[in-house]
Amino acid sequence: MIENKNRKSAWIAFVIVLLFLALVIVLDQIIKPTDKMYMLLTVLQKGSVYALAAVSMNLLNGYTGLFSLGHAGFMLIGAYTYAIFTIPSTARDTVYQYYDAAIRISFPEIFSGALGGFGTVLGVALAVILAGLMAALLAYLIGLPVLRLKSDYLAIATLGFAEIIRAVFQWSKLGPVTNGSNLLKSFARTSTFKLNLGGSTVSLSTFVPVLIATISITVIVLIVNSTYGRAFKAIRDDEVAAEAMGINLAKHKMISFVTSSFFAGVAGATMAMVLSIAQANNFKSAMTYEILLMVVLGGIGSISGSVIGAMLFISASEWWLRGLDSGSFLGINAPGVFRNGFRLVVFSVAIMIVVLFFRKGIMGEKELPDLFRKRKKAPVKEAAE
Amino acid sequence: MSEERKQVLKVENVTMQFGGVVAVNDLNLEVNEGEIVAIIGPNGAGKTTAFNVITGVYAPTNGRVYFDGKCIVENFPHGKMKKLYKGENAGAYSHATEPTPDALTKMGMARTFQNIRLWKSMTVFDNVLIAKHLKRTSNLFSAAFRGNRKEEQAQREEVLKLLEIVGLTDVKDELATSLPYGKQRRLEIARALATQPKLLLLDEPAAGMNPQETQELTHFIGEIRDQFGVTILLIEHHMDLVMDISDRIYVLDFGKLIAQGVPAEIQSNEKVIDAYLGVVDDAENP
Amino acid sequence: MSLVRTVLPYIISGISVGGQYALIAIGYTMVYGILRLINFAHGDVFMVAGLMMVYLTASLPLYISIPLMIILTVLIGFTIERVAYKPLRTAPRMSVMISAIGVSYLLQNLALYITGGLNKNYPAIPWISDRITVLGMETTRVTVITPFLTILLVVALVFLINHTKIGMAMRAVSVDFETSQLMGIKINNVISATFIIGTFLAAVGSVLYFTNYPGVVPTSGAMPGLKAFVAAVFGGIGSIPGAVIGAFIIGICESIIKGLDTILIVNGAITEQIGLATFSDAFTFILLIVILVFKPTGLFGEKTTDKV
Amino acid sequence: MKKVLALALALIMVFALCACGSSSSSAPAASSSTASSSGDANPVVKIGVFEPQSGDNGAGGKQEVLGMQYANVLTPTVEIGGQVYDVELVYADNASSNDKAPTAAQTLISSGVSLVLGSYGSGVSIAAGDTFASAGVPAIGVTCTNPQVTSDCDVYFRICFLDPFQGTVLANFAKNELGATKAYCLAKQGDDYSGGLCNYFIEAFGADNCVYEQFPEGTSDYSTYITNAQNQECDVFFSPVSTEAAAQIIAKADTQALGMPILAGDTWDSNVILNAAKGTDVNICVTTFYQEGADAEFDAGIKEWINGDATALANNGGNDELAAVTVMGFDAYYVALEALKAAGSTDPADVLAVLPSVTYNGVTGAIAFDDIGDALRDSAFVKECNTETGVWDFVTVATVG
Repeated sequence: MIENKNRKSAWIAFVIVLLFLALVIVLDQIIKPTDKMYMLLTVLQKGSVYALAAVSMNLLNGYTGLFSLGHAGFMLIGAYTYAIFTIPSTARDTVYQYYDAAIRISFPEIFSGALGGFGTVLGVALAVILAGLMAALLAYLIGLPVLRLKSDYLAIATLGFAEIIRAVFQWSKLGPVTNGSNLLKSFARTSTFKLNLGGSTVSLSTFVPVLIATISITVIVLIVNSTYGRAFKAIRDDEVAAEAMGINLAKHKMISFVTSSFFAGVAGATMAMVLSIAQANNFKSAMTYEILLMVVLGGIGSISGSVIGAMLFISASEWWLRGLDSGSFLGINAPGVFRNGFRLVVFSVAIMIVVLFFRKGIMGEKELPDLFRKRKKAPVKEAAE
Repeated sequence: MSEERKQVLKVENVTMQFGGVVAVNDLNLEVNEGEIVAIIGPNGAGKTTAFNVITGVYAPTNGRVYFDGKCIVENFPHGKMKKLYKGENAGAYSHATEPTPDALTKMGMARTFQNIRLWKSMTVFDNVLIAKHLKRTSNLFSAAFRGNRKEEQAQREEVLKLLEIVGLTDVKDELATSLPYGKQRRLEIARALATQPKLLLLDEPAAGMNPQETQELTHFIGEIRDQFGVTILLIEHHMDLVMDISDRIYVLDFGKLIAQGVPAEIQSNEKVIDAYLGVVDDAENP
Repeated sequence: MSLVRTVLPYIISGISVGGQYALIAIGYTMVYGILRLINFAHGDVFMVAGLMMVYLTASLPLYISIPLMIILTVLIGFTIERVAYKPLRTAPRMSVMISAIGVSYLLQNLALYITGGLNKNYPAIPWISDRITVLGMETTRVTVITPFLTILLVVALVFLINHTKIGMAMRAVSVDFETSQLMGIKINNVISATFIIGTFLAAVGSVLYFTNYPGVVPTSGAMPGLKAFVAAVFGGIGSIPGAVIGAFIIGICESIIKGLDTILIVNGAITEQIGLATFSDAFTFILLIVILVFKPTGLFGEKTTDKV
Repeated sequence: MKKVLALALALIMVFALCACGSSSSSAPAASSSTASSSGDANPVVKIGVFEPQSGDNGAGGKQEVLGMQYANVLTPTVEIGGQVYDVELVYADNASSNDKAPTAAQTLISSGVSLVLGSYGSGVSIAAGDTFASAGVPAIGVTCTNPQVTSDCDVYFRICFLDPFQGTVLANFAKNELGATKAYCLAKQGDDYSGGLCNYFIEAFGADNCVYEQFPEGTSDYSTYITNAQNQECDVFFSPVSTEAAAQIIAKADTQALGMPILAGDTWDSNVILNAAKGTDVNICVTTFYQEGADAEFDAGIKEWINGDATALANNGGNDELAAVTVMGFDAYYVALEALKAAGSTDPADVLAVLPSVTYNGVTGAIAFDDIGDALRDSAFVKECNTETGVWDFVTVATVG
């Protein structure tokens, strides 16, 4: 009976997600870059990148209780892997203007040669998956020494690894691969994602990142609700008890770390395609902190919370609160106060209030569907015990 | 008790030393299949340390532990300990196999904790279900994409059955920590049983319970042995409980074994009365 | 050119920056010793100290603005503890660390707002920013003063901890938080005192650091802060001499790595630049990971065991 | 109660910090300002200003904006297709950061600009090129000198010279005028401006005679780089980095007695450098677009305007010494107006169509575009910093034969 109920709600969720994706496609067509409302699409694009990043961080920090601050490093690897393997051969020499490019493989080109438009899609998809795999591989190598460390030591060690990764990617001796510290561009990016359907072009620039995020988050939800997800939560709640109940700590921490990093890599790749550039310098620890604050805002241990947190964070900082930076906000005109940077001040004060007084964030440990479900537990019953 | 019963656990010459403190000194004990064996002793006698060595939390300074006929840990003093320890193998050689608690649980050894360690954010049902995790055959992918639907379903049913037996069915959707103390203890035992152990180790199961609750628990432990056919090793302060249900008792004092035997023998043992029973009140109300 | 002559400038500059890291690192190690909290905001308090100095000297003479800056910095440190950490004393450690990250984010954004995101030039403090010649090298006086001043302050601090009542209370709290509370030690006062000492040293450190490197931007504090924390871990968290030694080692190594290409070329080991300077920041973290993996308690740290 | 107390404390903290800051630089330019003084409702044409207002290049960006603002004050309207339009400058801060640039560009596009001016710093222009291109909004680079800005982007034009040209000019100057045989080149990691310029300098100077190093973002310690240059016995120190870093490099060069001239590109033509170098014994030479005094009338006008506007004065670093980028910003504004006039419409597509053929005779010389959208410029001014008076001395006009 419980199973049936779950299956029913899973179907409802599935339909809602499909409708949402359809809506995104429609919005993609009707809103043009020169429209004011295009900010909505920008927010959706960036928001889905950060939502995925936040959810993948939540898998590690919220569900497994491993406080890792290395997210930006894994996103960097994802972004670079994706970018390097999708730069078209014609653009490669312009991009690597100071180096002689060593990797000259472009997935979309290889597959589009044989399969046409579908091949491009396949190439991009493969590059995204490869991005995740590279991040996961590195996470495995990093995990071997650092996952033995306890809470804050783990945090600082992963933070350190992210910084080391950044330095390695900026090293001029690796220039032929990474283009040194210079930016990578001209690779397959959202603005080039278009479908030709009988003469009319269908823009997919928002749909693609949203789709990648949706699929990835769905997989994370499935993992969290599986027996592995429960094991992660057991480790978070009480490591000693978890170990005593036969859960191999090293193995499960590693699984969680590698999985989380895989999706961080995918998020990095998606970020590259949304921003249309990739540069190591942008993946600083500040990015990790921002993602962490999104997770906290949404509620540590809630997937839908992380999504809401990320979307809220991005729309507030990119869109709604822009006025705080530029003179007038909600009709109040005070250029002396509302000047560059005020938005971020308001924002960080708001976050501190959440951190201090609403420690559970927006969702706590609940998920969105829980809000529609009636609480079964009646107070009477508790009193009876 | 018949002699040819299979030996489940054997502790051989185990010493556990922390710096200069010898917490367990040359302990020998054995537990046979189907028995309920108790370790008693005043506070600080080294009971919990012995437990932790058996369950793989600590590697012993010296000695061997056999479980189910297999040697699970073996160690001889090395490094600094060579000088401190004056046992027969001192300085001879060192060799450590250090099984982790989770590996031992997979081999069939499950435990409860003195200070209850339930997973706080989870329901009663989930607490027990997670203990089934080690029995899974699925990997991350098959589990995520529900390739293990049958196994999962079977495990859920087993958990429901188990909850039925321990009498927690009506509270299965409550948060584990919202239960009253006695039920939390039961839940911990249920969780340990869910791993389908051969040997169940209970660390002071009656700690903090009133006489009536203790009475119920005594009953419960007996029931468990009969229903699950599990061997039980327990540490306890409550004399009533120990004397009622134990087949054999080991008495520790200052890390040393001072007596062993059936309850009647222990009750009349002079050494035990001197070292332990005389201060039983202090031990019970620390 | 002899090896010594080539390497010496880097070592001197490293000792100087090491001393500045040491003053920050003490704040980290003391707070961690007592609260088990990585105070991520500490580096940013250091930056704010620098920024306040910039604004205070704009309208006040130095002999007023330096003490005033130190007092205000200490006040900020104290306030941060009371507002952002005290309410979370019973919360999980992760929450407190998140709060620290939040404070760091807030301070950086406030600085961004106030400065408009522009670089602020640190005022030149007469005498210590004068140019002098040491061992045939041109440098500023602050470079030479820093290590001595650092050691002086550390000796004073160690004296304070070992010979005063508050120092004794600090040591007690760092050994066992709960028991000290039961013994009647006023935990909150001890923690406040820790923060006050930590931020005081960071404020002094900021004067030396920014006199040496006179550009203050909102992110100025982040890297020195992280490095100082690594220094504290390296030396064994909770140990003040450890933190100081760790800081000097990190400062010197970092400086040498920046010049390593040149040192190697001048001495004929390599013929062209290989860009090792890229790893000057990363090296600190490599050091951190090596120490965490092989000796998690640091050089002088005490071993702690988890109770089951 | 506790929460109220905590909140109050938080507020006090904020105020304490704000109070410290209130004496600071006044607000940067507001996000949008209509220069129209007349009350009648002319239709408005929007020109996007895509410049850094914060971050490493914030100071330079602000100076570049000054030129546009001054031009906007002088010529607040434009006649497009027979209709007089008020020109409104719409600002977006790209924060000198490549990852913030595309979003900043998008905000400009969404606010309906007809074309965009900027940016100071090449990286942000390269990063945002794609965003402009996909929206079909033309952009005119003012001082972004990296070749990639226009080479890959159909909608990007620029009115300044390019790094290959500037790098060669500087290398020739170092070799011929300064007699240098070994050069130390310092760039910022991941910065397309300094990295690109160093690259072309090295190409022209000869790679074997150059020591090339890059410092990471957030570097505060430049003394080691000075030591490196000294230890490797270089004759010239080439560091075309941001003015923020420049000020510190100059300070260190002074205290460590660098002993070789410092050479840099157009970004260093700024009063930030003059202030830093004044009273030191550091020898600094730069190449630039404009020599102060070339147009006396213009100089007097803009100085009067800067001195009369507190915000402008603060943005210019507190004095009225003109930066070349300000003058370039001024010219860029008029090029934009020419383009609008020629297009006869405010539609970005129409502006884009006519831009290649737009020409303008500006303060910095004649401006016309070649087929990839770059300015046809073949000369640069070389100036030397007079450390006693704190002004630039004209050295020569350099061209590449």
